Amino acid sequence: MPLLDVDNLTIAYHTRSGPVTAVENVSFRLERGKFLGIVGESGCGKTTIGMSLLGLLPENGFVREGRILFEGSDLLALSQKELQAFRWKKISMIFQAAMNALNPVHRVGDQIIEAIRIHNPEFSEERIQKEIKELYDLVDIPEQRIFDYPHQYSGGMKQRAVIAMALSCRPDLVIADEPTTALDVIVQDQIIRKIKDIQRQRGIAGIFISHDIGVVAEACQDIMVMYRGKIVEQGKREEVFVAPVHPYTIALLSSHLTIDGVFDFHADKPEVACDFSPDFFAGVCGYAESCSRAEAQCFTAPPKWREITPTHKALCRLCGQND
Amino acid sequence: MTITSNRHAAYSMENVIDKKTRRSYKRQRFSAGWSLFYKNMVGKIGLYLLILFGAMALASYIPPLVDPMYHPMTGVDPLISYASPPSWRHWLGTDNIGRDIFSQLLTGARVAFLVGVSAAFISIVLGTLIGMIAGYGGRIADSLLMRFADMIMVMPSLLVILLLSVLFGQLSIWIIVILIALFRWPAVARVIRSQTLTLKKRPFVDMARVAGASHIRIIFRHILPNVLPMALLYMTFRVTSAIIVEAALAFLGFGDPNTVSWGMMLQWVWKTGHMFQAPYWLLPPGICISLITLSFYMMGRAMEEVLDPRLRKIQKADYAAS
Amino acid sequence: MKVFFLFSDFYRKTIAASFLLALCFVLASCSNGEKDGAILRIGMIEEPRTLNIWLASDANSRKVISLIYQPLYTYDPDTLDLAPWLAQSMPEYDPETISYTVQLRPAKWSDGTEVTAHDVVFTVDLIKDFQVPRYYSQWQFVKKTVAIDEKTVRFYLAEPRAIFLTRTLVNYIVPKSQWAPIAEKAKTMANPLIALMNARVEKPLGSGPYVLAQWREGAFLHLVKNDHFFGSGIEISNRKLGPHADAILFKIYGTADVGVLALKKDTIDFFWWSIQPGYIEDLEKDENTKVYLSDRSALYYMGFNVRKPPFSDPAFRRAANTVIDKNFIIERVLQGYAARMDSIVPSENLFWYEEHLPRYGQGLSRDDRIKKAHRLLSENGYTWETAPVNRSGEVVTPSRILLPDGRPMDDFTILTPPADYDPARATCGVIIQEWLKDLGIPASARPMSFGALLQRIKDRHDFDTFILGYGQLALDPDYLRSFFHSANNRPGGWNMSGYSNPEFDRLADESVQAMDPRIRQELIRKMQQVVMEDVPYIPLYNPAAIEAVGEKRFTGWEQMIDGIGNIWSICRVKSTEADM
Amino acid sequence: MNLKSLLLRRSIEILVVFGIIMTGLFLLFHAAPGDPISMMVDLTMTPEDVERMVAQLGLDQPIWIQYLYYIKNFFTGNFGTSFHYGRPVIEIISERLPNTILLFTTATILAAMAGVWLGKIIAWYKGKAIDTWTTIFALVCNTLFLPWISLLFIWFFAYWVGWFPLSGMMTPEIWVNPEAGFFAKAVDVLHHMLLPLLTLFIVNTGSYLLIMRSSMLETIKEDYILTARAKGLSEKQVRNRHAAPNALLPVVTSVGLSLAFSVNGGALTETVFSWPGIGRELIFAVSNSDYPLAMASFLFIALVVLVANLIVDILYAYLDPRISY
Repeated sequence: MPLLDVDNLTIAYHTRSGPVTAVENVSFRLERGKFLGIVGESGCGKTTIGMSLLGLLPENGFVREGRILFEGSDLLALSQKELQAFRWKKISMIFQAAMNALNPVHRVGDQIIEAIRIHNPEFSEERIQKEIKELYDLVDIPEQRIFDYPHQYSGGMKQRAVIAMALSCRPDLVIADEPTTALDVIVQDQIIRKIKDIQRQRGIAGIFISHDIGVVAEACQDIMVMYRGKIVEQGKREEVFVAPVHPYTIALLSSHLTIDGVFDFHADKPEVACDFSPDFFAGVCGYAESCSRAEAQCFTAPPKWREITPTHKALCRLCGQND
Repeated sequence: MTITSNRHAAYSMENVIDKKTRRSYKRQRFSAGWSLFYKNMVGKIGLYLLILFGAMALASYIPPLVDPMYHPMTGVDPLISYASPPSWRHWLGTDNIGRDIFSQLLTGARVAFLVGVSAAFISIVLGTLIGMIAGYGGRIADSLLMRFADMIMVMPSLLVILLLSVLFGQLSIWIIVILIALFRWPAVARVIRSQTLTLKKRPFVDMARVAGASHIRIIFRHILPNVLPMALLYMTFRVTSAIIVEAALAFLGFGDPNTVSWGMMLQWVWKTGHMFQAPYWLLPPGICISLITLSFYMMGRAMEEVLDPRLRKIQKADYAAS
Repeated sequence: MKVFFLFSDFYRKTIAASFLLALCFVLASCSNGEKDGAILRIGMIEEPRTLNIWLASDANSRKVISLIYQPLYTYDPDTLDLAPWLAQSMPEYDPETISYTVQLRPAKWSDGTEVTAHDVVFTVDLIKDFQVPRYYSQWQFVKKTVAIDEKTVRFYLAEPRAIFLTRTLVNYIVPKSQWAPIAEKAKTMANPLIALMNARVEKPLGSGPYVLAQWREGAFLHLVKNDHFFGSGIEISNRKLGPHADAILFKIYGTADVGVLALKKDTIDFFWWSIQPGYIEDLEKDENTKVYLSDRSALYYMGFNVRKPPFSDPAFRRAANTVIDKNFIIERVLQGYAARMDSIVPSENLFWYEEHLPRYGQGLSRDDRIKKAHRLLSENGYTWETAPVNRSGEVVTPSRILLPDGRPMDDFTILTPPADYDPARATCGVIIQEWLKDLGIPASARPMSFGALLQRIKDRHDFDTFILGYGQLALDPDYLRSFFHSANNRPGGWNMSGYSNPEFDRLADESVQAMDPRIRQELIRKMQQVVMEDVPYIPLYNPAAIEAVGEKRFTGWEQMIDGIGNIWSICRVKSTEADM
Repeated sequence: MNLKSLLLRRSIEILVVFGIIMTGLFLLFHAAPGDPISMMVDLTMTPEDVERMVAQLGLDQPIWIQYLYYIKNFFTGNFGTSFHYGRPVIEIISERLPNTILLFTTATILAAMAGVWLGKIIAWYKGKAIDTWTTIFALVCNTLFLPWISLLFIWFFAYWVGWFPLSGMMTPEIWVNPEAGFFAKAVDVLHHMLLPLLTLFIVNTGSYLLIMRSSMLETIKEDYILTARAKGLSEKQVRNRHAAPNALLPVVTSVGLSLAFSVNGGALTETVFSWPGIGRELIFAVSNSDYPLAMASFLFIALVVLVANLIVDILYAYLDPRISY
């Protein structure tokens, strides 16, 4: 049984001009101890997915259809109370802007202790102290800074504190939503290494949400590329990065500089299969307007899933001209 | 997209977009704002109340034309020389010397509008100017003006005006209006200043400066139109406080004796000993003062929600994390 | 964690606690219901300014002081003649030495010491030494005061004065034992008078029915019965005196409304304040309260600054008098609880009042009054572009009046006390302004705080017209002389109008010396004719004193001129419970 | 910035502002029509008295020397003698000021606490009927014309229902009773205070509620609220521990700014309820042209507002660690 099984998830928002779909027919699975990366430009719905996993959609958002199974139980069926007990204990989150993720009027340590205490009411005071020291140790923040206020921390420290907070209840899954966006490159690198270390040490699973393909590439085994609420390509890291199929992925990759240089996915490009899955999507391809390779059919007929390998698929009806 | 940021965009592209589109855009923006305003229950109640008071103010010209005895100040019923309860002849009764309370009430609406709107207008003009100068002018002007504003803000305006009236004698209604305005601008200035500070950093201001526009031109042509909605919003709040201060002054007996304002009416009912005997005389002016301030306040709050993009985001709230 | 604290428990506890406290008070209030039947509770609108008799000039201070200090003579409630009070009998006059001899009653100060002739001498000398305002003018013609023996005092006058009996002898006598040290100390100060007037007298020593026990500033005064009061049990002017209540509580209410509510709620027995006519109906409906309407000796009038044109023109003033509808003011502004005045002397003061006076606009309709005033003005050279009365004899809205020299009249003000001080006078100002506008006279009413008003009118003579009043006009009309004698036309003098008429001056001077009441009556009546012909003051009305009492606990109020709040009432009201 | 230096800076600022207010009052006094002497002079004074007083007050000196006299008199507590009471002004002020502080601070604190508490809860129901109606109710409370509603309250609660005394601060019967102990007297004063307190409370709570509600609505959009929710905190915990303390900060600021306005209301309430406070004394002094008393009352009211502002600043610093740490 996979740790997380998202099936055909569709999320929409109420707006003044009617409901607007933000995430459409998204399905994926995540095994224990694995890291999944979701890549896409801002507004593509990747954060919405993260939020839906915690049951924290904004007040005007709602799940239209689909299921979210965590260890086999349906998250969407949980009551408010069950959901509260579930959050952080099972799935925790590292938020986008660590600057704002910490409450400015409370001491950082207190904010972390708060989470531990809620989910482990049986813990003694010493036990909690021990836990928090361990956590700070893990994220390399000196112990004497535990009970400082957030404004006394540097940006990187705040981010590490947020990570410590996310790990405080030993969750099975950590969602990291743009954990490094606001930081400078050096600190970014440190943070990502830290995350990788911790993953290795604690063996937790993770979902890594970023618009920065380089960051994702570094941390994750599986990659999902999203465009306008839909997954356009998903597969193993090597598959997606080495042999991208969807024109959007290609565009994304070719525009990105890694620390080692431009992604070099043309080098040893494997044969790409052209098997279309039978299920069709309603509506035409959202990328067609911007796609450099769009053909007439792209503007009239809906796109199709193409299975390149059992683990690698893309939502595009173009075939055989992906170079 | 929010209305405010659209607005900045619209003005920054001043020369790019032709006038026609701009006008239609403005109209669209207005109607969007209007529908939002109208959906707001608070705003709607406020608007209806305000229309009611506006109608009262306009109607105040009618009674003296019907019969001179309905003149709010000088007209008395030849047959009634005491406070009388409502009747067909006097819908809300008469005061102790036989004047018609209903026509006084209508005139009170006129005075309230006059006092409220003119005092608010003056304080808005002052506040906007000072706020823009402080925000645009830079550090010295800014800190001087804002310290000054803070100082005025801690002054209890009603008591200061009372003190002035003891020093200078009875104040006329216009002096009262001006004094109220002089004590009510700082809050406006603060808001306008902070708006100006953000506007100053926007590219269109830089563009205008590069293009050689003078400071005055930048302030009036580029900054003013953008802070105007906020100033208008604050005007509604200023109206309420002006009306309250005038009413309180009149109630305490320091109002202009030649004006029939609601505060004046309360003062009459109080000082002539009819307070607890003539509810038909005591209740209407008090209710009117409370309601007119309420209506302006409600309008202001509704406008605030229309204008403030951050508040607007929260629309339908089915809370409890759906 | 401090903020957590602020937000959780603390809140709930505070709110719960305040709620409990509130409940506690409500319960407490119920148990406070029991009342001591022997305390007379009197409501006052304002606190006394001071209990220093020399500083006290306001009505509230004088109310309290009148219960503590006592005069030699007071007015009989029925006849308003002098009645011996601290004095044993009427004074004996010796025309040769121009002296009066007064015999004192056996009376004691509240500390048990005897009231002696030396106290009287001390009082008079103190007033004369310090030239105490308000009192000095009444004693300055007393040349010498001598204590013949412990209980006999003789006053030597410099010249015969009519007011000695009617005004001078009703002044209070203060104890030498308490005031002599204060006076001695004051004399050493830079300004003895100010020192005297600002001296604090914590426990004034008096000879009246009550003495001060406690004054809680801003809240109440507590007076207890003076066991040494000379009047207890004796009969003066056919009235047996008490006092019967053990103590008096003066409660301060701030506004008349609340005072009246307190009366209706039976938290006070008497509201010592002339209330507005608006309350009468309601109080009469209540079976526990009773309203007393009493005549007053008062004068409310409009005055002109006759130093200035066009107010210097008698014709102008007569026209103004003509156009003012006094009946309207009385009927509407005062709800009928006032008497019309056509002279400076109230018509109730039968002995001195002159009946044959010009009546100006009395009995005329509005149009007729305007026509009459218009005629008066036209005859004296005033013109209009549009006259108030057109060719066909109809009354129309006039243009601004042109003075005899052809210039349009400047705007001018009618100064009145502010509405919170006296709504009737403030309203009169506005109404009169409108009537004057019917003649094209550009008046505007301007309320002004009382002190500033008096200062402008009395001290600086910087005014056009004003409306003022004397709430307690002495019964003796000597005030005519103060108001209109040209010698008093000086800054601070009582001739505020600046009226000057040699004939009047002559009559006034004669009247001072006239010891024969008949002759004096003749002179006073002539003075009224002269004044009312020139109308420097337009007398408007003499309001009634409207007072209310709660009948539940105390009865036996003594009604006399100026109402029931007088020493006789205080000495005679009886607790209803004591009767049972 | 640490708390100490902030306090020091604000104190200096307040001193400067107070100095400016004093100077302004002095100038006003001199700009008023009529010479200042005639304003200070009691009607009972003789010309010689006036001369002596002129010398004593230094009114015959050049204006800047007069100003120095004025400052000196202020700091030596010499405000002259009240025309009306014939007593030193400072005596009257020292009697009245504690009463005002008692009523005003109690009302402000209670109203702020209740308003904040209600606003906090109501914000959580944004958009629901309860929110709309509470908001409208708060708006109505907030805009009620204070003297008018006070009078209605007196009539209803004190007269008709009879729960409270009509006005004033003490029941004389209790205070003159030698058996009444301290507790009875304290209860009596509090009992008198209740109705004015209730009036001020109702009117002020509305505005605090509205400010808190808006502030909460702003705050719950912050990221740390999302964090708190994600941590598995219950809605109540999120609201009370995370949203409210932050939302409170702007409320504290606006309480400080609105103090002056509530002082107006306080003076009106004192007047209608005959509460022997300094605001009523000022209005009273103005009615009676008692210039020395009016000026001194005003200065003290201004001082109270300024000190209250300082306290608000301290409270703000205490609540916001960004300032105090």
